[in-house]
Amino acid sequence: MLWRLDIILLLFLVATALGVYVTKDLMAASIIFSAYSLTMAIVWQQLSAPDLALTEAAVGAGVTTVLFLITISKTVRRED
Amino acid sequence: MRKFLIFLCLAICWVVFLSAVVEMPPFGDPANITNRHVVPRYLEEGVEEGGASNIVTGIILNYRGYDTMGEVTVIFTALAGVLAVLKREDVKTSTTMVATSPVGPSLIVTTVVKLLIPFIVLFAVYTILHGDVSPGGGFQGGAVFGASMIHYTLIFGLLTYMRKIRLAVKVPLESAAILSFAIAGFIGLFFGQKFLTFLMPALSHEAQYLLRHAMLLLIEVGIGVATGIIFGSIFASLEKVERI
Amino acid sequence: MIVQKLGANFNYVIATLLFCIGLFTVITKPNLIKKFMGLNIMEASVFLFIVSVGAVREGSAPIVVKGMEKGVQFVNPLPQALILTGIVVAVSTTALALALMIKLYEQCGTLDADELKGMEE
Amino acid sequence: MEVYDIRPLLAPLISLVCAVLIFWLGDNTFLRRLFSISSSVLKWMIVMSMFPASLRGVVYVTELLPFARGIGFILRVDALGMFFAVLSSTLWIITTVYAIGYMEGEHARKRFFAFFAICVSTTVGVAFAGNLFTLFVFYEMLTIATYPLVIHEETPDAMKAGRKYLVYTLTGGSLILFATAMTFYLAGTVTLSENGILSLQHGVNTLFFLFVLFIMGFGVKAAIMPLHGWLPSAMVAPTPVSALLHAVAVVKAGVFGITRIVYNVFGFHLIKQLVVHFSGVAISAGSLLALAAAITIIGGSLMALLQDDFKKRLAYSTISQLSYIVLGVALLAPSGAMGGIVHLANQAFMKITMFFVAGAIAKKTGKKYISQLHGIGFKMPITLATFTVASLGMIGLPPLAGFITKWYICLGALEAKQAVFVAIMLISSFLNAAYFLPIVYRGYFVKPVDGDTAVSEAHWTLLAPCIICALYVIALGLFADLPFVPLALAREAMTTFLR
Amino acid sequence: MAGVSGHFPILIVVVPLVGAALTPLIGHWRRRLCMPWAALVMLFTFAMTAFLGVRLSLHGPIGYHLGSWEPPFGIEIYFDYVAALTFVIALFGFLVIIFSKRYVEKELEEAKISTYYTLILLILAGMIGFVVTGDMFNLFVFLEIISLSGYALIAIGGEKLTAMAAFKYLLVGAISSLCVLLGVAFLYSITGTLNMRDISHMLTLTDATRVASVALALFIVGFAVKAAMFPLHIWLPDAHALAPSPVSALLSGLVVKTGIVGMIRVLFNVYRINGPLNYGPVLNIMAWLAGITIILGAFFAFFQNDIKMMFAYSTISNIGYIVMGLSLASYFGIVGGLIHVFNHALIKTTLFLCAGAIIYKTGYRKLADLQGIGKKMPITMGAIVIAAVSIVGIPPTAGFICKWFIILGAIEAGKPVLAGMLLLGSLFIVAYYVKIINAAFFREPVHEITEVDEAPASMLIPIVILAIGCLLMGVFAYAPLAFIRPAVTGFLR
Repeated sequence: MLWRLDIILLLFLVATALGVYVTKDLMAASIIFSAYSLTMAIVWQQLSAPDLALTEAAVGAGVTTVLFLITISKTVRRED
Repeated sequence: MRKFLIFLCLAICWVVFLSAVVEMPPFGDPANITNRHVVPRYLEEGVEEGGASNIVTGIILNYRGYDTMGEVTVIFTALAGVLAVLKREDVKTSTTMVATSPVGPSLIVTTVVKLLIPFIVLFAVYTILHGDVSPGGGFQGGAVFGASMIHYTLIFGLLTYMRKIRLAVKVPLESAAILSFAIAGFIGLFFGQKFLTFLMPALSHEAQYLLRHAMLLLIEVGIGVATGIIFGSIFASLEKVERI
Repeated sequence: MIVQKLGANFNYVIATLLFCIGLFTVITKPNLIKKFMGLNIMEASVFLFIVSVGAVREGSAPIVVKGMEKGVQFVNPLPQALILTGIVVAVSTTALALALMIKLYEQCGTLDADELKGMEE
Repeated sequence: MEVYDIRPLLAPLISLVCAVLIFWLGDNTFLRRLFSISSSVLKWMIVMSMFPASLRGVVYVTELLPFARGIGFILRVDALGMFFAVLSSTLWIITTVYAIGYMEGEHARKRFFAFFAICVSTTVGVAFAGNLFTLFVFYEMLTIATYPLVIHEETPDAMKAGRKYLVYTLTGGSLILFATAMTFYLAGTVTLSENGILSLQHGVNTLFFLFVLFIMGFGVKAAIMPLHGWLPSAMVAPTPVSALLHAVAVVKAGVFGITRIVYNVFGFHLIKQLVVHFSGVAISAGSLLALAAAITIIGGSLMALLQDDFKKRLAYSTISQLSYIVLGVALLAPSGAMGGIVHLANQAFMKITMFFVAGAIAKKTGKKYISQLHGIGFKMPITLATFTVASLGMIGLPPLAGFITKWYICLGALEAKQAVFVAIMLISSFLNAAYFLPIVYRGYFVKPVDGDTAVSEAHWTLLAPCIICALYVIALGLFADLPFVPLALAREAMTTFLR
Repeated sequence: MAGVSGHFPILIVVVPLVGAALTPLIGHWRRRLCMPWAALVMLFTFAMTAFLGVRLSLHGPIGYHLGSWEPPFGIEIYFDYVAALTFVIALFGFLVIIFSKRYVEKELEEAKISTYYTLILLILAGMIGFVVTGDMFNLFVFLEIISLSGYALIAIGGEKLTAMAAFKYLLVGAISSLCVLLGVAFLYSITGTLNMRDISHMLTLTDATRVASVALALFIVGFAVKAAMFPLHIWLPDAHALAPSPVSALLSGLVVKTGIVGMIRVLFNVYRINGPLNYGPVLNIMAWLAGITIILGAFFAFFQNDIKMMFAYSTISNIGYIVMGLSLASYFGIVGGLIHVFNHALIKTTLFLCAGAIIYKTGYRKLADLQGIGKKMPITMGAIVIAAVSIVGIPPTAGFICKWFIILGAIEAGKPVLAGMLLLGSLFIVAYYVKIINAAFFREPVHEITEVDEAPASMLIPIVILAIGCLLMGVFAYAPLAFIRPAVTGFLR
């Protein structure tokens, strides 16, 4: 049953990755990227890797996103 | 057109990858070579040899401690790199976006953050100290600790952050991870063992385990503190605005 | 047959697909920040790949709890240890890249690769 | 008989040390002259000290620094090497004296004399090289050391000539390197041996390819047509450079290399068997080389006829004369080879006299074109007399040096049953006369334009070398059969190679 | 294995690492002490590597098991003949640090000085760690240390285009690192281990050759980017030309070599040449690409008028030499490639340091502005001439030996056309070095560089040492061969 959930999560990963690609607003893209990271964390939790899930949630979704946001706020917000 | 060509190339790449994926050992099979060759030792002896119930922590700190030493060096390098590119914030010349923005942070936000931060730090300390028995460890805790500092800086501004954590404290703490690893490693040399050895046969049974526990703790705390401070410093460097 | 195999190794399929999507983003997007998001997607996909290598069906997290009976099937802890390092490397790279971007923006006033190329000449 | 000795190393080293000293202290004119002359004399003495033993068949060897299997730095003085070394070290003394006079008041003299010394050092190195590898090392060093001399004037013309020179010679050098590597791969060694190191078992086609590579490589410096393009343009260099390097050291290194390849790498017997069939036509390596040489002899002479620039005419004459040597070697007959080798020396003395004369005239009167030389014999009678001696030698008049060469080469052609080359030699003699004698005629028998016939010779440092070299030209012809002359050494070399 | 000397294999990595970690502290305390400190650390490291080199030549490779765990379980440091390169890294690192002193004082802001030395020590430590490690994942970690500090060092000067160059390098470099990591993942999935020698053993047991091939391709691509092989070289010219000169020297001389060492490790230590995988096609492709790299690099270099840009393109073509030698997979070819790893490091470090000295003194870097500089700075330009003659491959200098061996290797491998490409490339190389030498010595100055004189002693000493090295390495070519020959014999066993 759980493995079925995994497939949905994996497909969601692809969807968020494509979302990052198509979004023109960088602020929005970085939030979508954050969602990607969080989904990744859940996938890893599903794969019995709690250490990684914790790290990815803190670093991937947290710190990285904040760094992206601060950069965007200091530079440009629109892609084109 | 160019896009399409790249798309085609990458599609071919993916197909090549898939051709390898087809041949790879089936996903999740306990009989895979990855689960038979090296790992059984970690799983069977890990708690005893590695010194942590969380076998991942055991591997990180003990079996492959050298990798982790490289890892803390990488993040130290990242900090040095950021400082090389942007310089460190300075009380005299730097200010923050918060200070320059027309609307200050609202009372609600500042109050909530003030209340929240002690708990975040507490959680970070917990994560660092309990890395050997539960998920977490120096790096995870450090990241949380760093996040708390980032949070704080974001709301209260760089100047407050700089006033709270001074340069004379920050600089040594940033190097703490590498240094704690080096110290733990040299303890091994001192007892005539290889670098980063945690069990010293020269000592009595209890002393051995006690020493190992102390060394692991030293490293965990070192990593945690350094990671947190480094994240804070990187963020501060990125965020600072040169005052004109 | 092949489809069945791919289905069994679905994690790898997705990981490599994400790798390619990330690479596509890096190559085709002109905006440097976007390029770097693509790179982060790539990084995460490689991590997913490695964690999947270590996964074991119905395996439990590699934490030994007192009173646990012998013979429990753990997942492979080694890839997890590696990825922990990998994540740190990824965030370090990101931090440095963003610092460079800020510097670049201060100097050139744009983060568009095409415009920057024009400035170079 | 091989004898281990340090002298083969000492000889090239001396002028290298001299070069370093000049770089270091050469701003002082006196010291510069002192170093140049003393080292040239010292080097000559070292080389000559090995001469008698070499005549008896003794081979001195210095071996150092082997750095890989079968490859090392070996200096080995056999008769042929001795021949070339004696030649270049003797001429160096004369040229140094001449250069001191000629370069008076020129710029960058420190650089000039330092690189001059390096050139001679490497030439002696080429002469003494005991294996292809060492040969190549010195050969390339020679190329590089000559470059600053060629572009000494630093004018756009000189720079262009220098570029051309480098392109030609370094390309040639690359081919040699490739061929050397191939030789090493085939034979497992690159040490020159008296009867060659390759054998037919490597396959005729491969060997032929290798032969062509080598010839093309060395042919650049030997100025075999169509690889001669650099030589006339390199004449922009100061005259002593043209004289020593482009009539003696550099070009002779190429010719010397070809001789080495034919006799010491392939070996006399192998070359004779080296015949490939190309779409039904049998081409032998020897005849191919001889053909190229014949074309160059005639072509060079014809080109020389067209030149008005004195030095350019001499340059094309050099191109033609060099191929005498190549032809002699390529005939694969004992007398022919001997004639060729002797011509190494004969041509050197004759041509260097001519260059000295050209330089002296240019320095004294500023005249560089043959059409300006009306009545030069009235002003500079001795100078022109030496030139006359040299040109008569070139034409091959009997008691002079050139005759000896032509005699032996014709003999060789007959021995090899290729009488056509006798005809070539005769035609070439005729052409020689056609482009040298007008100069002599114009100098002696046409009154100068300005009517000024007062004698005013060049400075003695310029004149004395001319006279000495002219005397040599006569002596080499008159006393050709005595011991201690080039012919004896050439004979010694040939007897070992053809054994 | 008695006493401290038994621990040298790890100490050569840890000492510079700890040195780097302490540099900011020292810089915080007394800024002026950073440079002596860094020099001291490298000198110490250098002494240890020299000791290890001697041990290696006497007793053969040295293994060191970190944490006392035997190899497949823990990380192993394996100081083999290739690892003798650490000696070069430490020595050149030391020289570059000495050279940096005046350069940094003039070019960098006060606040960045300690950061500069920290990064230099980190990059050196990273390279040493990279070269000696015997573990695939550890290789990746050290690769990242090298790369990150490299990116930062390029941009440390803060001129307008440096950030752009650094970012370009970072983007390409990060992708290449990921390729390497993915390769490690593929390999791990079929071998279950990370230790190189163990992987090599396990590869003979597995039948998943397609996975192994894809992993090999990933490794090659990853390391080819680091080594700047055509067509993955785009990042190099800007990065190497715009970095501060001592950094360019390190990057061009040593850092690109990490890509080469990575290839050596993967090709010869992991996928053994006579292992189960027939990677002839891969090697063939690499050899031809290397040939193109040689010619194109030289060709583009000719059209530059910035001396550092020229040297940067020259690096590309020389990397072609090395890769060609390695991918010929014949005895002489690999010997030639390995010697060139060393000799090119020597030559290119010299060239970039000289360029640094000239830029330091005159402020000009365009060839047209530097006419007649040879008369003003004879020692520096003399060193450039020696290095140029050497890199062109004129005997008896260092560069010639490599050319000789690689050509020999090409003939041995039955691919003489490649040797022809190499020779053609080397002729192009001559063309642009002649351009430099002509401008420096045989033309009159155009600018008022009349009051320029020789560079300060702290710059000249490293330059002179390296230039003399260029000459000596040609004459005493057998010295590096003492390490290279057993290495190659080991590869081909």
